[in-house]
Amino acid sequence: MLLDPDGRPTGADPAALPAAEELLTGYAGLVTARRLNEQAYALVRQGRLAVYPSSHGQEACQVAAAQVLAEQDWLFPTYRDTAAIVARGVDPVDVLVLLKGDWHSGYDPYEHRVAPQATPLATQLLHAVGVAHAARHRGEDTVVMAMCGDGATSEGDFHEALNFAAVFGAPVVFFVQNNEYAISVPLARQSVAPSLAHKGVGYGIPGERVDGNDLAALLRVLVDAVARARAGEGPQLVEAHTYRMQAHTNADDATRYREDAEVAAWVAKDPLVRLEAYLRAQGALDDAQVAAFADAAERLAEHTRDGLNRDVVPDPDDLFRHVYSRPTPQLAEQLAIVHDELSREEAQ
Amino acid sequence: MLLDPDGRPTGADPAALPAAEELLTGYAGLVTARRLNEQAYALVRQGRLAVYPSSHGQEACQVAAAQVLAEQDWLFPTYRDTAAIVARGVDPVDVLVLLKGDWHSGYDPYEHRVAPQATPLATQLLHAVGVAHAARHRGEDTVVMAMCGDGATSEGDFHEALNFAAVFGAPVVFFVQNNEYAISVPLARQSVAPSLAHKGVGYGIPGERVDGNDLAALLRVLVDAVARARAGEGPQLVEAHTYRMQAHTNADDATRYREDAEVAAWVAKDPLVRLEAYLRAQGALDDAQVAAFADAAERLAEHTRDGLNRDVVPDPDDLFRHVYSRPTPQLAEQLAIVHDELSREEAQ
Amino acid sequence: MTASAVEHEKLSVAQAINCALRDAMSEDASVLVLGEDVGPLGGVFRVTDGLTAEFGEDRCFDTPLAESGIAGFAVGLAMNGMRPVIEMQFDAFAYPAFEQVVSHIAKMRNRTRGRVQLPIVIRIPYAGGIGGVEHHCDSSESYYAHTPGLHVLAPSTPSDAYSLLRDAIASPDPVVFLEPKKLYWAKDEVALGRGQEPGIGTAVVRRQGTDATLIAYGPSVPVALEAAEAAARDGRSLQVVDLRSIVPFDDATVCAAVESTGRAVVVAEATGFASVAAEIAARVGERCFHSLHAPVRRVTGFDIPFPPPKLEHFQLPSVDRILDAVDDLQWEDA
Amino acid sequence: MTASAVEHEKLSVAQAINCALRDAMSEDASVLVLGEDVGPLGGVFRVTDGLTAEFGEDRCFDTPLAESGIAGFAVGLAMNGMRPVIEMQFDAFAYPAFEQVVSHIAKMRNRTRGRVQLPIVIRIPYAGGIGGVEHHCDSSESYYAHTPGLHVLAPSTPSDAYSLLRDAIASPDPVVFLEPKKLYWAKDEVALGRGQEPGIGTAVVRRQGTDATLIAYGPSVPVALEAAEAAARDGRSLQVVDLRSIVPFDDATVCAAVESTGRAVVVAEATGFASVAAEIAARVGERCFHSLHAPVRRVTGFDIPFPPPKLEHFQLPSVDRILDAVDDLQWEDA
Ligand SMILES: Cc1ncc(C[n+]2csc(CCOP(=O)(O)OP(=O)(O)O)c2C)c(N)n1
Ligand SMILES: Cc1ncc(C[n+]2csc(CCOP(=O)(O)OP(=O)(O)O)c2C)c(N)n1
Ligand SMILES: [Mg+2]
Ligand SMILES: [Mg+2]
Repeated sequence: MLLDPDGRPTGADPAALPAAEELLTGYAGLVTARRLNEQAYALVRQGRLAVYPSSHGQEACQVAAAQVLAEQDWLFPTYRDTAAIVARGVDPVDVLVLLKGDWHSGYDPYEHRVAPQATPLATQLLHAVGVAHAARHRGEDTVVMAMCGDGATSEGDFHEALNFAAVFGAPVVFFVQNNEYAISVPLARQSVAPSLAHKGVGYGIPGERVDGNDLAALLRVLVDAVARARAGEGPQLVEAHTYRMQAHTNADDATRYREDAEVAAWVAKDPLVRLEAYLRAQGALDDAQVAAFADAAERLAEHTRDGLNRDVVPDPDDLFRHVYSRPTPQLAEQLAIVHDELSREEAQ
Repeated sequence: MLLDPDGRPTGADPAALPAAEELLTGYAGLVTARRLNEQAYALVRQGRLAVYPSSHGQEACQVAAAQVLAEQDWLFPTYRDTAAIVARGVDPVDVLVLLKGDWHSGYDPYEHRVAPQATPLATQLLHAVGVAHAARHRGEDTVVMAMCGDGATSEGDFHEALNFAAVFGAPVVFFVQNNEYAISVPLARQSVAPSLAHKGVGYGIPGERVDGNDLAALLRVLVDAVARARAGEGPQLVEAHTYRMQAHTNADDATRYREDAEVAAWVAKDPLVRLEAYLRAQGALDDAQVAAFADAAERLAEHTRDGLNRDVVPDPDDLFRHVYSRPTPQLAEQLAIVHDELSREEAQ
Repeated sequence: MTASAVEHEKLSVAQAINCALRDAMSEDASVLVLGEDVGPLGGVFRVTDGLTAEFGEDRCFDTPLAESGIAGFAVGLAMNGMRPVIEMQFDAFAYPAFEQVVSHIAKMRNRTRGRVQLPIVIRIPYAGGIGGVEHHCDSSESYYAHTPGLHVLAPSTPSDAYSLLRDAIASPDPVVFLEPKKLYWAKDEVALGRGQEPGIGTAVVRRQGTDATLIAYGPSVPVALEAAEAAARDGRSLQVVDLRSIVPFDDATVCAAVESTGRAVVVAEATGFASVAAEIAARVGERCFHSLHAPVRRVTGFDIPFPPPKLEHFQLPSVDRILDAVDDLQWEDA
Repeated sequence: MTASAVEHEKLSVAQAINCALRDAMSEDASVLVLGEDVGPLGGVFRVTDGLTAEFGEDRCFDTPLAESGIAGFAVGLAMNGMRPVIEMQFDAFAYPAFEQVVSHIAKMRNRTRGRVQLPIVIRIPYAGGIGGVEHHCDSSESYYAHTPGLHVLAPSTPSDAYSLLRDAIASPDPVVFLEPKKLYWAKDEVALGRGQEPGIGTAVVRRQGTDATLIAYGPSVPVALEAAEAAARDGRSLQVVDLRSIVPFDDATVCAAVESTGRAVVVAEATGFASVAAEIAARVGERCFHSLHAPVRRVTGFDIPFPPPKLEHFQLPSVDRILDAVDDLQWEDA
């Protein structure tokens, strides 16, 4: 922790505190991320999104994950990491296509070097290692940020990904957002290790634990991890300890498995409040700037709202177009059945 | 290491040296195991076994794994652990049914509490955890010895098994025989961790490394691990560092991936020679006893030979008998096809 | 329980499954329920609601998040006297357990000549129709049905959900129990207690009819019934067979039905290629060849990944697609 | 390469595959070969023999022992410009990779609307006939063929092994390439260079015949040809179709063949229920209904786990079983 919950420097390692400029960028990101989470939740209530797994409370992790990357780097996010993807530069309207239900993924992964959001847990970590290895194979200077949750660390693919990365020395930063829950299952059911960062030991990967609600600490730890990976020191593991303030998704009922008091205790650790207090105390942030950031976030929310309120007419041809590079004869036949069906309907 | 390669006590921890009686039992086991490995290899050459993965050089691990178990305990072996299963009391003729090809498994797992030998790597470790958990659920005093190789530690199931065991506090001893190779792939390609024992850390499981060619050290470490598991201290991880003296199986050609010199260096560390030297030096073993043990081993080899030289007439009905507790109508029909086929053949 | 003592209750499929679990757990202390979120939460579909409270943490509990782990752990539990009922949270999230299911659960009895039996039930909420995003709507029955050693069941009514699950838990053999997600909330009368419905391996004729036979299972049964209803309005009499049990397959009932009408359409949500629907079409073609007036038609999911929510209606067999297939059964020959 | 420049060599299937890998690696630096023991050892069947020596550790290399890892790693390699050819050491050892194959490799192009393509070849030594112990002899093609987004190929000759593998590596789409283990040592002339044999999606008639059509692929093709030879001695003329490509399926060739004879037997080693053989029987039944003089018969593996070595001959489709099925094709009606 570099900043305490009230935004006061802990004094632990003053030199480690990122520059105000960096933190200001981060602050803008937090404001955007928070607003986006709220907007998406509202869109679910309005029936414009099928479901939304919010990162409310985890925004510092989301922003830091993107902020520490260079252009040539890759981000591998999960379903919960909408805010990180947006922080990387992807249009939220495109990101939310998945949850709106128009298509499985809405952005071009190559444009901002962001993989499609992964739902099958921990599977994407292996993809991240492959992307990193291919880059190194060609002598490119690419680092891959591979994200997952605390629950996902229990999957076999987590193990295989860390081990492949270690054995091949791949430049991957495994970034675990430990938000204490996997849907309803608390961390104690996932692991009885001293920490999730300890999971690096068995692969020969350095592991570090960081306060996931302290953007300053996150930036410091992740910048260093990315730098080590880039310098050829192999994969890095970072566990950010944070908390999922809302239910798993809007479809979940968190009161079934946790006390309100537990949630309340984390309100006091809010990443946004903490950073704002610090920046204001430093004189790096004033009311006018706060208003400007809020305004920018509001405009993005509006853009998101507008985009998601636009209805896309579903085209069944899309279903057959991308299964293979060229449709098989079977798919061509099946598409004809759909067309036939539609024309029979019209004829009625 | 408690005994050096020449069988002299290293003096590291004299109190840890097992009693001569225990070591004598172990020695008898080693002689049997070595003879059995030789016999099985000969049976492959004679075409009586399809294949044999020998534990030559790893006999101390094999014997120790069985010797430290109580009657109510379970052993979960792999394809390489024939000698351990025999040390547990199973008739080698029954064990080798798998490799002879008469059936997939030839012994009753409940008789000696030995699971069928697992071929899909690391999968059996999860079964071991389940067996241990069920025992504890009923308040039984059972410990499960779950064996695997160095290569198998890379599989996702290894990870999931250790984690399940840790989270549920299951009384399992995970016993990894690190024989430096997974077929042709050297350990350095499996792991760059400081040791395989370090893999316990990420699960909150104590890990220990032991010289896998030193029966005294193995017994000490495994007895303690079993005791801790039995006492409710949860799962334990033991890595035994040993060496696969022969090719992966008779079908393998080890000269393609390792130097003879490397193998030769391990001859000097032979577990049998080492223990014999120590016991003789202690006056716990004399020529007569050595001859008696060799004789017993020879009789078992003869029994094995005789058993495997007996041809079993394959009965196609067996193929349909055990797929379900009652054959489905489909299987009954299909068996009738086989019978019809056979009678058409006979009629010709 | 005698027939007179049978309780009838109006339950949803989800509630019926919950009841079956509760009743099995009450009757047999070796029945354990485990999986992801099945404990205090009661499962993401609330199917295991209240079981932890009633039977304790030892009998119904959450595991670490690892499906191969859950399946492999269940193998050990079953080897050592338990009857585990495991939940795979959604169809596609059972794939990490595939090796454990195919190489161990399905084969253990056979490889040990019946010495080790594995009374494991693998519950899988499956198939589409609920607007789920990718990986939440797969119809994965063909993978399991193709794997010898597994029983594969797919109920279509609350009563079957209850009864078949009781049978599954009581079976000494492993059972893949497919729960059609879109029917979780469908309510109907359920006769509680064992043996109130036909057992594993038995198909039933859900609707009598004389012109053609619709063969369906799980989520497709209500659609087939709806299609039959619509056809009746047009003067065509369609029979509907509900398989209930995919493995073992009830050839007798299916063949008798098809032979009685001479025409058949197989309806299933899964992609068609090398599927259970293919099997049914092939079997009916082999066994009822001389009774058939027209080729057996299949109305299935297309051979594409399950579509996103806004497009799933194109993929799901619809009443219209079924009726069009029926129309194509060469009636001019009749 | 022009036809005149084509080299013809007598090669085994294993050698032909080795040549295909070597030629593809020479022509395209983005082709990587990886898996368990594919490096210095050259694979347990020596299929990758010499590749590490020739192309270096960077191009052909051993991975840690983890199949999901290999498949998932390959996804990343392919996303980032490589063309990975991965080896699953044996059929049943590909199951740990099932989730990666089904939920990612098969779906990536579709979910990203074609933006991310995955030119991955999954090589799987498969099927029985070599006296292998459990888990070494599965015919797993149906699992893959049922999964949209994958191409599934099964060559039966050295020349097809070479040519189809070259096509598979060149394909922008993922391909499951099934190598019949028992044919690894079968030798024949191979025309090297691309495009010397029909491409992906094309079946070929391996033997002309007029009385009935045998439809087979992979390891069953030589058995079908042997059966045709034996039938010829008895005066019956059997046509043999070799699918080569299971997905995409060559309906045109198969239907033309069956229509020309009016009778069909499908031969495949895999267990029959919900299998590729079921698909073929269903398709032929649907499409050639009015040409068929008898029901389509299937000669497949029984619905049992693959037997131990001493009993595998009961499971494998034999010449006798094929001829008996042919005998049963209701010739009295003809
Ligand atoms: C392989 C797999 N199994 C199960 C699921 C269902 N599921 C979705 S999210 C989730 C919990 C994940 O928890 P965690 O990794 O901590 O991430 P968080 O949701 O807390 O961000 C589960 C079980 C899944 N998506 N994939
Ligand atoms: C899941 C799986 N993948 C691949 C194989 C093929 N295989 C059999 S043994 C072996 C090497 C195992 O090495 P290790 O775990 O070190 O055990 P050892 O053979 O050295 O005793 C491999 C790759 C297998 N049996 N199971
Ligand atoms: Mg979490
Ligand atoms: Mg080894």
